[in-house]
Amino acid sequence: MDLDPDPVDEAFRAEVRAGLASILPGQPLPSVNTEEGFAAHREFERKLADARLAVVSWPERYGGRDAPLSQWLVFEEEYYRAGGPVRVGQNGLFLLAPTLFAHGSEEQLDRILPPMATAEQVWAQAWSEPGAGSDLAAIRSSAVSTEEGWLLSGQKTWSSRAAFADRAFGLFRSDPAAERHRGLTYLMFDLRAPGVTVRPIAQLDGEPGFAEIFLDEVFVPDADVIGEPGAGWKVAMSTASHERGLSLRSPGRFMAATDRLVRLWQSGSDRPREGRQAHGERIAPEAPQANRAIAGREAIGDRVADAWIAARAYQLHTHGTVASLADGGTLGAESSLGKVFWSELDVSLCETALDLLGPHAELADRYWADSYLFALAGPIYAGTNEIQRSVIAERLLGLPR
Amino acid sequence: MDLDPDPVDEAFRAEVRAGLASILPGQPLPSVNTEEGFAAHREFERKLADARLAVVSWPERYGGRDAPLSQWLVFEEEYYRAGGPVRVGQNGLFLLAPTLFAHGSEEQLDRILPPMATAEQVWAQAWSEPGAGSDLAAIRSSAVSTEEGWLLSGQKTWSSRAAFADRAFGLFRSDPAAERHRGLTYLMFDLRAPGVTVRPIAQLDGEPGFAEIFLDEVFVPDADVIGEPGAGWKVAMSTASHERGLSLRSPGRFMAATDRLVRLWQSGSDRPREGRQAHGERIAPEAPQANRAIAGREAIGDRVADAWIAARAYQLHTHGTVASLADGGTLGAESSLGKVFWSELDVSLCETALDLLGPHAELADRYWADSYLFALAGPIYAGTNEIQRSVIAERLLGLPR
Amino acid sequence: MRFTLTEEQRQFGAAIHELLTDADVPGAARSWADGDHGPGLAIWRALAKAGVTALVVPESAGGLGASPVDLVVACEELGHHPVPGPLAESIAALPVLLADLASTEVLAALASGDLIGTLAVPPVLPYALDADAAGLVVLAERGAVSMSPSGIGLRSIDPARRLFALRTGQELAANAGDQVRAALYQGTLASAALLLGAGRGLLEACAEHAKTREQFGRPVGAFQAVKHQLANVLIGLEFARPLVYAAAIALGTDEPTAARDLSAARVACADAARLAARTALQVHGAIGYTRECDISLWLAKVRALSSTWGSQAEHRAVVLAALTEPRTGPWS
Amino acid sequence: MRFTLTEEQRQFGAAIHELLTDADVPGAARSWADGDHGPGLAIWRALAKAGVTALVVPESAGGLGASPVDLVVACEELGHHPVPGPLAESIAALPVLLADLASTEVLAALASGDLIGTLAVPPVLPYALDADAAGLVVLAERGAVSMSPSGIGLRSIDPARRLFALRTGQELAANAGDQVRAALYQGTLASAALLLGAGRGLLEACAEHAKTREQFGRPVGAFQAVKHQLANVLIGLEFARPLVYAAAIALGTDEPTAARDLSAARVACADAARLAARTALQVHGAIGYTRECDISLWLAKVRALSSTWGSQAEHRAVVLAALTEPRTGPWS
Repeated sequence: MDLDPDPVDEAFRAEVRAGLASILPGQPLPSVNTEEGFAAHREFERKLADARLAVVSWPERYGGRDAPLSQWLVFEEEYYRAGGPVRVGQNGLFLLAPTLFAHGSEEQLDRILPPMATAEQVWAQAWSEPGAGSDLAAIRSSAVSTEEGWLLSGQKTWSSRAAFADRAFGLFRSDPAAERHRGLTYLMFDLRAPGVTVRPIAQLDGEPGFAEIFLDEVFVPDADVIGEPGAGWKVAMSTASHERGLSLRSPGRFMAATDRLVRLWQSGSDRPREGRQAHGERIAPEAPQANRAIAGREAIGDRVADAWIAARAYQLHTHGTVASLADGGTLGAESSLGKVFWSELDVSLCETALDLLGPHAELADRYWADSYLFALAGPIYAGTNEIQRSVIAERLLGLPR
Repeated sequence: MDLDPDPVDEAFRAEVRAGLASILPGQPLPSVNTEEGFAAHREFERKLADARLAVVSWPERYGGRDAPLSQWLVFEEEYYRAGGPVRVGQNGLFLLAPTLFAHGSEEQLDRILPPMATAEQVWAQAWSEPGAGSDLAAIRSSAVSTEEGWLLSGQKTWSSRAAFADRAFGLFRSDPAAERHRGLTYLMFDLRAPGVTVRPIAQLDGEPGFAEIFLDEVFVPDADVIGEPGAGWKVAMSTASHERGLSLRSPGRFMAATDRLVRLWQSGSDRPREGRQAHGERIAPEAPQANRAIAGREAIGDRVADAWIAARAYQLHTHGTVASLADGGTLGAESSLGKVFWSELDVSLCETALDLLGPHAELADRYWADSYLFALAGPIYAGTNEIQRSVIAERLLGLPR
Repeated sequence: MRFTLTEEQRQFGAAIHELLTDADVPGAARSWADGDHGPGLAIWRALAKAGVTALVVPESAGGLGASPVDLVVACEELGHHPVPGPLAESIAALPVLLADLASTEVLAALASGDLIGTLAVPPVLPYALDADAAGLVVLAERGAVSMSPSGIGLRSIDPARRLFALRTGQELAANAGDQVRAALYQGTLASAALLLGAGRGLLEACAEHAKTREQFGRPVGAFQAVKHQLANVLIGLEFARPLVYAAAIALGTDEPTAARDLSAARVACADAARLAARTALQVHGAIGYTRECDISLWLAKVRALSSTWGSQAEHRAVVLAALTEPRTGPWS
Repeated sequence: MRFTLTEEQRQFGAAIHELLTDADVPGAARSWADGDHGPGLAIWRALAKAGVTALVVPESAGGLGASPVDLVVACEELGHHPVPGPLAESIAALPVLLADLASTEVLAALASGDLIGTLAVPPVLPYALDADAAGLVVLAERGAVSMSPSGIGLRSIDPARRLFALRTGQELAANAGDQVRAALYQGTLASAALLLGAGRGLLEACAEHAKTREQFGRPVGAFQAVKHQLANVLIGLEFARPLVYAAAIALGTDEPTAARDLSAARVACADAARLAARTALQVHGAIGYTRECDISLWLAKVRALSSTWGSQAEHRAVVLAALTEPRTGPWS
């Protein structure tokens, strides 16, 4: 049992660091939730793909490097350390792609992955419906089988990235007689197809980070069904585990944020240390004097320590998961542990930073205010933490349903 | 709206203070959960009754002073401030007596209250059963009606004080065909009657603070039924509200404990300030240097402040309740708010003190270690805090059952 | 001792509640966020008619000279609904600050609601709230009080708040440290009551949502996890409220414990409101994360307000200091 | 990097678990509390046979010279069951403290389990645990190490712990500050793993109770409030464990971050164990408040252990200091 960095991983780290340094924008990109910002993020993803850094863990033929999980974590650490922009393609990269690798056909992989890697096609997720949030099995949007394929109708909501994305994926009820988890089919569709109406929804920060999608007999060919028709729930659950677990929140994000929190605590500024330039962030770091006026800040020190301890625990836990997966283990209900842990850690470290900033905390468009609003969504999406806790109790502790 | 002390109440306070000073023992009494200690506490109660301080809010004819609620709070403040001993008669004084005032007959009041006030008769409660804890309505112990009275059979448990008390009260199923809340009768019985077996149970601190009571056709006359036979649930609930609310945990207790916590934080000792002698406590105060060695204690300051704020909030909230009761209000589900609040406050302030004491915290037979063990029971008894939260949500917020 | 509101005070609170229930406060708050102060100012006028803006202004200057308890009654409702604008500044802090420094006309205009004021007191209050909606913008710095030309507006995470860093302007007083501190105390009291009200608004919205929103075939409010979270919110609010009234009494009678009581009230109200906000988001789920949902009107406001008029750390430090070294206060 | 136990280490842990499952540890802990060390000492002998007491003793002195990771594997099980006696002292701290100070015979006796040791290191560790059951009682104070006559026993809130304040005795070394610190680190690591194991024992007892105890016509484990509380306990334990292993690795390879990692692990393990204890009591209800119930064996132990080998406040301060001023450690 050791924590010694693997020389090959470290060589990879150096390459990632150099690669990122050469392509990261000198200025923060405009918000991904504006048309201009979306385009800028898409353009950045293309550069990332050109540097073969977009999807390091994918097979080479789809634009990846066949990198092991450990190197994917290295990439993530470096990406957050350098302050890289939000990954505009994250729904595709971290939710749809793992599903395709598990359940997609060769033809689907070949057709869908390459333009996903380059962000030529950006994907939105279309899970929830007005009546199906935590209770995802209550889905009512329908997929009616026709001779040529399927006709999708109904309403999806809380679709992240849908305001500007190209395509979307989600579950539809293909057997109207079946109930709940049965009779659902996993389908992909074009957000610009006839019959699709997208209505952006303003998030807490005022930006259309997600949208409603209205579908009125939207045609989808059979080729865009993933897995067997009617088996959509099973297919989707493999994605859900990824969404909760490793892929959506790699430890690099929290180590970078905690590093910043420690600097804020220590010096009253969270500007990067000399020699490290924060790239691609939308937001200027806090002013050096910002927290100097906060009386009683000493008492916040414990929370800074706790944030670091939790981030480090999450990182180490992930190292353990990587080792277990390398030994042939699988990621099941355990991913619910991580989901609750990282989402609460995220909120708590942002709150600690805001408390350190005192009356400056409420200024919008700053790193911590933005991070806080973003973090608030964590305990809700990808299955609320209440749902996760029930999963943990029932599947890991064996408590009765 | 004001917080001005009432001159009459303050005159009463002076009298209480003087009265307590003259009767409080110079040395801590032995534990109430030993035979010797029980007797010593009973003896102290007699002195308290002689000074007409045992039951200040009761009518004079039963040994009280007809004091208003505000003066009862003054009494409690002074009692805890002076470090008075545990009230050995508390089950009778704070649970049974309010029930008798509400539902008892004149004959019962005359017969039961005077010896209760002098602790000539000490009462145990007999609510729970092995199968009926949180779910009190699952009571199975039976009361069978006979020509002369009732025969009680079954098993009660977690009966506080039962190891040494004289009598007990509780609910029994008098109608075997009725279910849950129906068909229960509120009865009093003699713990030394034929057919009663008491088995003391060792608490966490090793002392028999409660006991199991086995009943085998124990005879009880009709005169010892409170309220109507079969209406026991309704009768008991009025007591339950008292148990949760004001009477069992008056704010004086927490203000005194918080005062002590502040001294511990400030000086490393919680010895009483000059001029105040702690009477009747079993436990010596902590040594003056005890917390000096604890590095990082600064960070505990916030928790000390929070403890004081919470204790003060509880005190003020109680003043509000007193005013509302004086205006003809009643104490209903609101008492559940207080139950959760004081029980969590109690644990949290003890934990803060123990953390300040560092490696000395675990020494047994000290004020804070004892208080902590005692406080741990708070979130459990008188209806677990989970039960209380459900009551709050359903009755005060109107959420569906 | 009678620690309960008078019947008159209850009626005053109920009247404000009714007034604001009839007005479209959520709509006015959204317009305010979009830069249209019209509907919000109409609500301010209605509140002025009800006496809210005159509460703290001395009777000699056309005000009501009411007690801080009355201010708390009003502010809980203003937070409860939630009214946009520089409330703590205009109706609480400025009337105290300017009582001896400004002309009777200015005070009378504040009382009548014809004049809305705001202020900054760096470093405690580095920005003046909504200076673009105010006719009177005051800067108090190192004891000096001046009328300020309003500067550039900065966005807050609460879209209905705009923040302005001020420059010194026409001086009103050079050495007004005591008045500045008194103004900060009064504003802090108002902020505590506003937070308490916001927490109540959030809790009521949650209870309503939990009764009607169904998942897994039953109202979400039937789930124990939701019940217990909302019960904790109610407990937080119910035990914070008496602290605010006690602080108001202490401030009104100039008790030596006033600073301690005020900080205790602010800590408890802000904690209770924060818990209400976190819980509201969790109980609502994704819908709560949108501007369309009314709870968004409170969510960011709670975060913003709970770090102004002193931070939680600052107020806890005041309580601790007062307990161990009596007779110290914040900003003294 | 391979951050996972070897198959050998897993088997070692499983073997100890099996050994302790077959032994009546709860009975031995109760006897220990009653002053009868017999059954507990029998378990210690069985553990010695399995190699537990020899882990930290150098090979040159008849020990196994095992890595701190192995120590963690063992201690998690010792806490899990929960074995009485001066575990962190005798199997972790003393072998490190005495490696250069004591004779090979003494070390070999510690390794074989023939000798049980305990120590006090005021002010961090003011009392020697269970000196009445130990053949070797050591006092380390201001760098000086001496064999001590054991003093008067004091009761702990954990009835299976007896505490002894020591007096200086026959001196072993006058200037052994480095060894004392190293011993404290090793003992702290063991205490973290013991706490982790205790948390696991509590959680398992809770899950078992929640599946079988019925109230309101169903198992209490079917209630969401119980489920969610126990889920939080599992989360706390699962994310504390990797911190302990990381600390063990850092200590074993003498990393400059060892002090930080150790304190981080102790903070997380003690917090997780405390949460487990509080939750266990709540889930069990009144039965959990009795000596008869096995959870009582862990409840007070968690409270006691989490304030020895450094308090939570102390360890958090170490982490914070290490993050802001690298290269500082506790007790340096």
